[in-house]
Amino acid sequence: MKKLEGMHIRKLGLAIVVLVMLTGCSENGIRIHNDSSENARKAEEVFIKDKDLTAVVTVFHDKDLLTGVTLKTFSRFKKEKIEKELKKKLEELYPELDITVSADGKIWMEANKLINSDHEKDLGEKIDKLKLLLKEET
Amino acid sequence: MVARGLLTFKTTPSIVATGVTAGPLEKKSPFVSQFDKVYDDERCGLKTNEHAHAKMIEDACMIALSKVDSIPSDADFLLIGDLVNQMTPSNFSATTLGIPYVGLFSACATSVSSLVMAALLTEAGMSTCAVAGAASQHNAIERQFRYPVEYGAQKPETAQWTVTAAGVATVTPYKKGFPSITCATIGCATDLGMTDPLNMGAAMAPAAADTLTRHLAGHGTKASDYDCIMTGDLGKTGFELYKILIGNTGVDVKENFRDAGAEFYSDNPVFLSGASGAGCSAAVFFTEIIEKMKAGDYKRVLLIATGALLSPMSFQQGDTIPCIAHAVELTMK
Amino acid sequence: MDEKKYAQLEQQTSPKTPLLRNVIFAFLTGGTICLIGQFIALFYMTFFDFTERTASNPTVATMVFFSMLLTGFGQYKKIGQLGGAGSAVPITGFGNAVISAAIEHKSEGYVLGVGGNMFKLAGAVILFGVFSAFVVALIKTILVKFGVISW
Amino acid sequence: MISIFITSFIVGGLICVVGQLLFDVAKLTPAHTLCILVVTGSVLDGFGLYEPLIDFAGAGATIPITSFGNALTHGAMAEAEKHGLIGVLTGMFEVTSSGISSAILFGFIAALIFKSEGKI
Repeated sequence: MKKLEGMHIRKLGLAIVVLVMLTGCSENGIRIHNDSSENARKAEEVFIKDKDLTAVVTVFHDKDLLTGVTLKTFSRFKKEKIEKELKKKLEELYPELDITVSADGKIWMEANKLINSDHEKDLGEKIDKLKLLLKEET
Repeated sequence: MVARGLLTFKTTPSIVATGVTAGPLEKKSPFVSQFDKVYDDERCGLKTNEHAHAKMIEDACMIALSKVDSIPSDADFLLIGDLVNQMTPSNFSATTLGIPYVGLFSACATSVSSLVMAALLTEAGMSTCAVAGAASQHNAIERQFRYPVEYGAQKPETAQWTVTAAGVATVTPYKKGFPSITCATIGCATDLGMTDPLNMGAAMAPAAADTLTRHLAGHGTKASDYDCIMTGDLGKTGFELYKILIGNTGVDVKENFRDAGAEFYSDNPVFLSGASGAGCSAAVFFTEIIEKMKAGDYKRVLLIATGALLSPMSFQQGDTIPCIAHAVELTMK
Repeated sequence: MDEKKYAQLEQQTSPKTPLLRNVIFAFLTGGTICLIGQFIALFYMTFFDFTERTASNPTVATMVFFSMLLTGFGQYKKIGQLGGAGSAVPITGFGNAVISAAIEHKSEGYVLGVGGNMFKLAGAVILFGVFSAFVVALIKTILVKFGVISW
Repeated sequence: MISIFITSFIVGGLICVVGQLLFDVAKLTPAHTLCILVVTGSVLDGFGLYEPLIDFAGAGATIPITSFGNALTHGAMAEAEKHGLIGVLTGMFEVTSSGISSAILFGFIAALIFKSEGKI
């Protein structure tokens, strides 16, 4: 019985994850987590102005700035261009920081997870791992 | 008098027994109750499709012989054919049976061409007991002529389903109370430029129409003289075309026209245009027709087996499909 | 009756290809297969370290695995009859072509049969894929060299 | 992100519709159709149009066989970008497709465990 229950819970968990992904992704919003000395307001303004974005998750940590964005459906065609432009804008605002911008769903998911979890100690490590992931070619 | 391709048998050799075996899918056929043996496994419990094919022929021959209380060593000739490369299944069954053997290939028209050869040998006094027939096995034929069996290609409505069946007949000199072969017409290969191997009915219809016209003119008969004029495996599409072609020549197309391919799986839509394969005409001719003749329903019938003489190579090289049709007339005296 | 007249008669008599029905079923079948692929990609992204871009490799492999099961249990040909190009064009159709040939030629042994005939149907796709990739890359490289376009 | 499921369904479906039209209108065999689609994918990538389509439609663009042409061309061009003309050649020998390797692997496994059956 217990085994069965466990399976049900796992299945339910999976279903919830999928549901959250489906619904959560479509909500507009900007989430910013800042534990560095930089001012996050400037970035927020850039995000608000950009009409291609539907949601943004940004993590400021030490020398890293990780930004995951989701795009409007038809803006996805220009995904690479949008990523580059956004990165440029942020680089102008924060010349000190190592900036990573991605419209990849994985980064968006992981950045959300980073904010949700309160473990701040290995934040840097996790960001580095994501940067590595992005560099991988198919 | 010699007429081109027309044969008349004065001694009227008789079909004294038939043997028909079929695969598991043929249980869907309305003729299944008349088949002598239906396997539950399409490979008949053997390793390959080709072995099963040979086994089916062997069993059909044994059944056709046992019905006249004979064994293979009593038979004088074995005249059979199939569609696999170089007719290996027929060859292997001939090895097992040990009857003097000639392999015949007229594609799906082999059922009639072998019957005609058997009648000729009997007429000439060279044979007292000849076994003639044809067979096909779905998996073995499909993989050779089209795609692997499990390949998911979309077939059009004109496509036909190769049957798994073997039908053979034992031909002896005239015996009272059995259907006898009175005359026959050897067809000419006809090619009206059809190239679609998934619409073989359309390719074969002109050959069938041509042979029927020649038979009627050559032997001085009318279509209405026959209780049944059955074609081999034109399928629903080909049968329609054939009836139009025949109608154009001024022959009255009535209900005595039947097609074994179109009727083999009745109206089951999964089989699309109907059945095809050498075993299709053989299985229906040697059950439905012979039974009806013995029962007295049919007195005089004309069987026209049709065959598409293509190979996978000729199709890939972009050639057209030449077709053949042979006709044989049976009467019940 | 000559060939042309007969071809005409054949066109009139043979049942027409139900084009609209075929197109709709191809769209639905193909769309569904791709949708399943998207869910699998999401699965790999959520539970493993794959990005949207890198998830496509395991997704394709998983789809071919499903294709193997469906082909082996004799279901893929039914989907193929229903969906037409909808089941042939996705990578599962490529898998089906390879796998069905492999199963079919098992009777000739694993080396000559399976090995020799596996790409009987799908080999052409690989040939033209590789060759066109070569030609396209070559042309583009030359054009870039002469400064006509940039990467 | 829910929209990627919709776009993948529609784009994947439309690519298959192109295939169906090649079957039914142009009367091509499946093998010819697939070859044309693969070459199309490869040429589209040459113009840099296929990657945006993947960004737009996800699996709707990576699952159809066109992505196979795209993957091969992309690999060859990536090498060419690094090493110039010789890169086209070396790139050709490096490119792989998970579609081919998985089809080979699963094809062989299938041959080990399954038998073909002519059932309906």
